[in-house]
Amino acid sequence: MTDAGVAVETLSLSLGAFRLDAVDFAAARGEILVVLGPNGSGKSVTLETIAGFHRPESGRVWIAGRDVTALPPERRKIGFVVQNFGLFPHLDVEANVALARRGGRNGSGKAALPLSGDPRALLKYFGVAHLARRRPADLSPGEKQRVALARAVAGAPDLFLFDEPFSALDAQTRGELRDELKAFLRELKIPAIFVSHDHSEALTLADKIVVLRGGVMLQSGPTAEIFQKPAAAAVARIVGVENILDGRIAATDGGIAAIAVGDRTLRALAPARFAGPGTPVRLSIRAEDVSIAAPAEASAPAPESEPARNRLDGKILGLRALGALVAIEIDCGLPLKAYLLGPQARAMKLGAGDAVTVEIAGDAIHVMTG
Amino acid sequence: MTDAGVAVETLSLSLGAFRLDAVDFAAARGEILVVLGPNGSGKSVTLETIAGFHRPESGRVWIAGRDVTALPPERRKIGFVVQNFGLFPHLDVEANVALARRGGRNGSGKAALPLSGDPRALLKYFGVAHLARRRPADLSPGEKQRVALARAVAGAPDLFLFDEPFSALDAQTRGELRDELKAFLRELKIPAIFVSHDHSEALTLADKIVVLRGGVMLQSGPTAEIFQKPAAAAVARIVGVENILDGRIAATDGGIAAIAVGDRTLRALAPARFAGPGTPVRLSIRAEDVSIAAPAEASAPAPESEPARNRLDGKILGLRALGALVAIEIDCGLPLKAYLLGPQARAMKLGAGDAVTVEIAGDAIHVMTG
Amino acid sequence: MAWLIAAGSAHAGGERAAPSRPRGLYLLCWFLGSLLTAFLVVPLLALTLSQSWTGFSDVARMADVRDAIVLSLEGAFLSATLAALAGVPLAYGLARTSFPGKGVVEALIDLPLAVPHTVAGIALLMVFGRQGVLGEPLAALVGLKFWGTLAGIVVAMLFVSAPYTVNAARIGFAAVDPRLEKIARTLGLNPWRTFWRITLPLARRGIMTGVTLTYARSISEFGAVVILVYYPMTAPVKIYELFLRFGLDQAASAAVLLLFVSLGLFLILRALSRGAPERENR
Amino acid sequence: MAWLIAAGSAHAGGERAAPSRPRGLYLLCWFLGSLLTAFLVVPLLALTLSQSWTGFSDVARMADVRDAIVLSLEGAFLSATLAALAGVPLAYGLARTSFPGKGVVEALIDLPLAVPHTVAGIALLMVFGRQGVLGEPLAALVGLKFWGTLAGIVVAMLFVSAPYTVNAARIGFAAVDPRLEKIARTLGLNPWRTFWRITLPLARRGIMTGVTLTYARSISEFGAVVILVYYPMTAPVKIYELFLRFGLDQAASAAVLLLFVSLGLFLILRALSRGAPERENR
Repeated sequence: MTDAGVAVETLSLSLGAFRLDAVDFAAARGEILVVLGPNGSGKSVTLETIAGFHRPESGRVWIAGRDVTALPPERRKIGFVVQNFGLFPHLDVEANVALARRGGRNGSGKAALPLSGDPRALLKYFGVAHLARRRPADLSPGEKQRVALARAVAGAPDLFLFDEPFSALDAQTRGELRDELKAFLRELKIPAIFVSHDHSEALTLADKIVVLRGGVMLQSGPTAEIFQKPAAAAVARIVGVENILDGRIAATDGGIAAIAVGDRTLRALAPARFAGPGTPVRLSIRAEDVSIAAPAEASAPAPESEPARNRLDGKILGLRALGALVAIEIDCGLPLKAYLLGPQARAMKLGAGDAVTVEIAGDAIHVMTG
Repeated sequence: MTDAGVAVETLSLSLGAFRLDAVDFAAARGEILVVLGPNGSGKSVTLETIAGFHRPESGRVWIAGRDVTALPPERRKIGFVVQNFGLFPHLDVEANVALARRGGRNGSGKAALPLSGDPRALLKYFGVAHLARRRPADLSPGEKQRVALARAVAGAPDLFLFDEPFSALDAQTRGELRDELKAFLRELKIPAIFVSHDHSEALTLADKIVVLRGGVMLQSGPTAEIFQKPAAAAVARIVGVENILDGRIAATDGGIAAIAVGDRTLRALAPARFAGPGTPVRLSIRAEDVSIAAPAEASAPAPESEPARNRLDGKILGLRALGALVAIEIDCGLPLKAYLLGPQARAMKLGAGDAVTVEIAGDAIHVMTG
Repeated sequence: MAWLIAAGSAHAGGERAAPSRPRGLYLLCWFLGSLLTAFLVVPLLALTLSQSWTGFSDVARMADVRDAIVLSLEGAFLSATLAALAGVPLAYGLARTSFPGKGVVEALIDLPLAVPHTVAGIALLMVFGRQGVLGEPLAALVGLKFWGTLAGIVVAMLFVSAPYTVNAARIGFAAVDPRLEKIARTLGLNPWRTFWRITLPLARRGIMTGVTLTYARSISEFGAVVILVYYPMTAPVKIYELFLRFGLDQAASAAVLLLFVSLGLFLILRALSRGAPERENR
Repeated sequence: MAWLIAAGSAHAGGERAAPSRPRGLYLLCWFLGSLLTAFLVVPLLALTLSQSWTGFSDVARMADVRDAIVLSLEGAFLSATLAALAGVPLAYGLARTSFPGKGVVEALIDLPLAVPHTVAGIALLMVFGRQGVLGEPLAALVGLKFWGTLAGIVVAMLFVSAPYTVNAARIGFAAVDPRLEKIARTLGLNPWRTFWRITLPLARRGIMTGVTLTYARSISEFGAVVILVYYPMTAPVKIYELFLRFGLDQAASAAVLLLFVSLGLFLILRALSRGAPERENR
């Protein structure tokens, strides 16, 4: 398997009524892989199996080219970070870091890192040397994260595991710590598996995403692919697609499929797998890809020459401010949700009840047969 | 004071080291007022004083035209909803609602409501009649919210108080429940005070906002005013303004002020209060108001005739996907953050290091003297 | 006790021991744990098994033994009731307020836990005895005597057992979210109704645990009772007397009878107080 | 106890009683609470104040009283140590694993709490006595005798007091976040080091509470000890003998001496086990 990365091969196990079924993925050195799924999807079980806390019924776990499936956690060389960062409350910051005294025997090719096993040096690297004598309870979330990383690095890990470390934090702190974590991980060049139920967290952090539900892997791939081309409606929902429509293929012509949704027809790139006319499909359209033309423009003739550009007339049902965005609900014969930036929406003077024309690029409509 | 609303008059009290200082606000019938502030700002203390759990040192509380300052909580006619909704775990749903048996003596002018004091009818109104025999522990967050509302309404309240009911929920559920709550409150026409530390929650829910920090009221007013014209940098930070710049007034000409920020000059609407040249000011600019012109356009001559439109040349430092948005860090001599919709950013093919021209409308720059 | 060790290892296998399972650590735990459990159970088992049915039923038919057991039950019942009536309010006050010297009050309440039983008896005799600080005036004024009466037995039992009710109920009250009480108030319930409808039911498990421990401690007390009130004899005193007068065998039959009564009620109360845990409202 | 009521009302004023403050409820709590606290403290106070310094120092100079107190301390120390050695691992096993019949094991461990003390003595006599199931072979094979020895005293003390250590330590272990143990494992600590460095320190308060309660229960035990081992006399037995032979006064002097020793150590242990609470890592 991958040399300096992590790989999980057809991992299966049962825990009470829960079953994890043939989970299979890999991440290379320096990559961040996010396991995304709702509660109860088996994200944490997967992580803890990689860490060695559950014995799989079948499958293998490779870390940095070693088959660790039979090893106990203490010999897997893992940095494990959990919710609230899991610092030991009875030890001060330095003692937390000093607990892992494996710094000496460095793993595969990490000699390039500016890190020795010395707790003081590690704390300095993470910018928290001044906190060495403090107790975890006295630290801010940001300081806790840095100490937790310093402690994990002190164990000379070949892999980082993150079990929703930010889930107890407010939105703003979460965003800040996420950026900081990403920067550190880029610098440390150690592969990381991060578990989350929050698709925006996955979008910001992940190089690769594995979507899990009910112990089953629904899809895995690069982040952009998962978000733009979800394999099934279940994935689209998990990655937060705002518009998921039921339709039926009316015709396919070259790479373009005409899809009947209610009494409207949308043109989209045909799905990769063959699907003849009549096949029921689902469409995934991101709200930011639904663009709103000012009502005045609606009278302009649609440039029908552009093969896969959809124009629909509709009426605004309502607007809602969402921070920098305005969410607009539109009835075009089919229900659509669109996003605009606040100033754009204000400039267009949109209001509930207004007639608008909506445009959706054909390649922004993703056709799912699942 | 207001007849069917709620009013707090110069409320002050000390609790240990904390002091709440002359808090003063009012909300009319059917209005939602959000008290926004960081942890420790006194939000919850304010709410609990209105509910009657702390005796103020000075000031009065009026609910529906009654001075309730001296009344115990049970005689104030308040519906109180807390984090996780605070259902009584030892009682089933119907018993939770039946506990408040004041439905008969309705308060001021709520006879129009389709609500009697009958628990069954209330549960039906909130769409949870089928859950009457269930225990709170078996309910979803959405069901809990509806039961909590039914229970609060059973007490025939003249005022709703919400103490961060959503803070333990994930982002998606939070958004859904927020919309639902707003719809119910609109229908019930009972004034509501909602405490939050989350400015996006405040933006979605509030008709009016009171910004609190360290027990002191920093600003109060209609939602749009608070978000667009924060009175001071502290408020701008609390309502999540992305760009807060230090500057100095160079000149004022009519309603337009020229403000020196570093070696650049920005033109903005002059502050309402007189501030002569040399006055140090702070600028608040929302990231969605920083619009990016494609690099090609940069060569076009700036229409200097437009008096308060700022154009700045700069370089992109980095881009970051944030759900539907892309956040763009730009160095224009001064650091700026801009938001674009994902498809817009992709269409412009922006990349780190690219030279761009940035435009900011003069009325999108808010000048703060505090 | 082989079954205990077996249960431990069956478990390790049953849950698909991970490579992580600290086998050695758990084995030591189960070994030492089984030893201790055996040490606590074997004497009770040996005592029970030593009795033939005839000897046992002979003793069960002795009026003085039966009277002693009934007296013990009465005393323990009254002691637990009094502890609940005064201890539960005290526990609520300690859980819901803070004041200077609260730590001292809590320490004072714990003191009887470490008072040797015969010392407790002598201290109580000083206060409630024939020439006691309270015993003398109370007898003279209202005719309430603590020598040779159930009242004395209850006093001795209550002294050694009340701390359990206060401590367990305090923990029970402390676990009740004060926000639930606040919500009840806004719904129109006054402080008393809030206490009865919300606080008390939610602290039920802690209170029941306390009452159970107080009952158990009361019915088992010997030293304080034997000094303060020799007659009428409670069951533990009766058994001691049988042991001194007739030796082990006769005492053992009565001991088994008392053991069954005492443990039976204890296990019922214990099951009630453990009940279905009130699930958290999350 | 007027100061207690005063403390309660001073508090109500000090915290600026809100219109919400359930005054009536708290007043009742403080009234009943003060009564109960007085009932627990007054006898100890009365006993202490009854002693003149001369009578007290006379008794303190009696070798047999001093020997009895030392023996009690030795016994309680050994009992608490044994309870910790076997009870802490058992508590860890109960807190960290689940298996069919776990509830039964927990009930078995609680049984001694409700066994009347003289019944416990008789049951222990059946096992550890001269003709006991274990007492006879152990004496014959390794010369370990439980009659007339410290070993017997420790056995009696341990039987009545071990459940406290198991229960308190179990609660202490249950409160330790298992994720902290998992993190320690990933940092390279094996199960044993994880237990010593992480689990045990974090469960320290629960364990110390258990040991304190076990010590207190051991030093105060009378009924089980007096039946299993009359000689050598522990302090509670000695006081009972003084009471029977010389009456209240002589017994009271010895009782005060034992009370001071017993409570002093208890309050120190109690303070240690309460210590600064390990703040939660949030």
